[in-house]
Amino acid sequence: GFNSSDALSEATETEYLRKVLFEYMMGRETKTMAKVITSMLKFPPDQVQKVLDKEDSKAITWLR
Amino acid sequence: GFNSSDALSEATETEYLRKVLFEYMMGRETKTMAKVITSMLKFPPDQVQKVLDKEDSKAITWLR
Amino acid sequence: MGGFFSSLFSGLFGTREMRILILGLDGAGKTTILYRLQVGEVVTTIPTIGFNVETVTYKNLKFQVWDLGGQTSIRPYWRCYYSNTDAVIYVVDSSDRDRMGISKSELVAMLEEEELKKAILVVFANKQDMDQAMTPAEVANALGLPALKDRKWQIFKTSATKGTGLDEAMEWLVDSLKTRQ
Amino acid sequence: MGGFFSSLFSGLFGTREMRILILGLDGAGKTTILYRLQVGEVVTTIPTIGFNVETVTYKNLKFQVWDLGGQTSIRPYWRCYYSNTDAVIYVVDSSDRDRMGISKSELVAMLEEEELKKAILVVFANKQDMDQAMTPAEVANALGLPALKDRKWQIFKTSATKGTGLDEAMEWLVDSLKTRQ
Ligand SMILES: Nc1nc2c(ncn2[C@@H]2O[C@H](COP(=O)(O)OP(=O)(O)OP(=O)(O)O)[C@@H](O)[C@H]2O)c(=O)[nH]1
Ligand SMILES: Nc1nc2c(ncn2[C@@H]2O[C@H](COP(=O)(O)OP(=O)(O)OP(=O)(O)O)[C@@H](O)[C@H]2O)c(=O)[nH]1
Ligand SMILES: [Mg+2]
Ligand SMILES: [Mg+2]
Repeated sequence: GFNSSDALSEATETEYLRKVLFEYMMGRETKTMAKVITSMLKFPPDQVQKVLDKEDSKAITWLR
Repeated sequence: GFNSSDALSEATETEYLRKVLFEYMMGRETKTMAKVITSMLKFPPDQVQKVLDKEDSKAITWLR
Repeated sequence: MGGFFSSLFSGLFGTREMRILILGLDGAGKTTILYRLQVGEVVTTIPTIGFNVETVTYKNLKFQVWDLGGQTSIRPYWRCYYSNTDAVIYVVDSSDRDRMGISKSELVAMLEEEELKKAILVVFANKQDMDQAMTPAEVANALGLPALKDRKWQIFKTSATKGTGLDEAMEWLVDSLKTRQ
Repeated sequence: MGGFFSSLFSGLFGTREMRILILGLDGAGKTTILYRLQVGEVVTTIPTIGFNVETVTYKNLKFQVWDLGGQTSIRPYWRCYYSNTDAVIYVVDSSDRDRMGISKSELVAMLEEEELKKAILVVFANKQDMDQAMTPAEVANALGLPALKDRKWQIFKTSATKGTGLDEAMEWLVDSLKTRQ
């Protein structure tokens, strides 16, 4: 996780987060990306739920 | 920055990032939040531009 | 015609909320001030890791007020919030003599930013209730305010916990915003 | 009636793309396989820190294929991608005897996830061109495949760089997806 003390794996995680965030911010597969982001940054469960609910409500707007 | 070796300020930065990301993901003041996120994670300039352009195009959709 | 359309526009969309940032070193009293202004009370604060943003109405003007965390490691991100800012409330702990120099450098760096070129500056020489507090004149000098060019600014002595000085400062700010070219 | 509406639905929206994940330890050959399948060529790869996602058409079926980076520190996030997955291509470097145990534990953990309960499993015993390569039967045993319950699975010997074995494996996968209840 992000509290790991291994500098190498931390650099890898930061690069991974950057990649996933970029995709999220460009609007691609946002629900999957949101899961990765909230998981990497250890969001508390209630915030994860709010973020995923928000993603679902976006999807419904598209279908209308 | 995120490569800082000071554990305390790193914990602060991670908490700050989490807060800003949550606001972004909930759709609040997304352009400002996008600036913070891309700055904290040191996105390359071309990606920052793409993200901010995307924010501007969202804003235009709202005005229509 | 321009007048007609612009008043139609503000009629439809309401007057634009003024955007105000509260900045200053950690522990200066920014969050205490924000909630003093909003709810008129002293709230218990913890260090702000992130920001608080509240709508404050003062003399029929609506402000969107941002209180940004002031710890060293997150200060570099203040600049991400500068766009479209009408005024900055810069808060100083007047009793923190050791860090007056750091407070000055952060202020100077901030004022150099293009996006804040037209922003009005109000300095709150806060914690005036404390024995060791520097006077507003001393704080002004320590921050280099007299040397500022092309900047509308003023300094006020305040105590956010006692609630003194805030009204006077906000009154000046509102007047300055209203009479801006 | 259900049939009418569902065929109307697929008529309007096109057949749903199948979602396939390519998983396995770092260096197993996942990215090489993805682009072999998509463009039919060996591309030069660097370790994937993130993912690649491509649309692959095979026998008139459209697949959205996700190739996820396999390094230790980012493996925990594989699970974020599991939802709605129709099949997993699990790639093993057959010459990497030392890490066969780690590869097994990752596979076992993956197959325990509820979201992958109905996913078909194809194991690619990759790098068969190498001298030290374990045989598909040896790899299957090392991974514990014969003991799997309630899982449609198959193993194939492949060499992503030489391009051998991939067609056979994909053919089996397509047939399995088509004949799924
Ligand atoms: N004596 C005195 N204490 C004050 C005054 N204003 C604020 N404080 C106290 O100073 C401490 C820090 O106040 P905050 O409002 O949290 O400071 P801040 O500027 O928001 O700090 P960060 O969020 O870390 O940037 C708190 O214990 C406040 O009660 C004041 O005018 N006088
Ligand atoms: N000899 C041999 N080398 C292969 C084969 N498949 C892939 N490689 C090589 O193995 C190395 C790693 O391949 P990648 O496709 O990048 O591995 P990966 O599984 O995507 O690794 P990560 O992205 O780190 O998870 C590359 O040098 C490939 O050329 C194969 O079948 N035989
Ligand atoms: Mg605060
Ligand atoms: Mg790869």
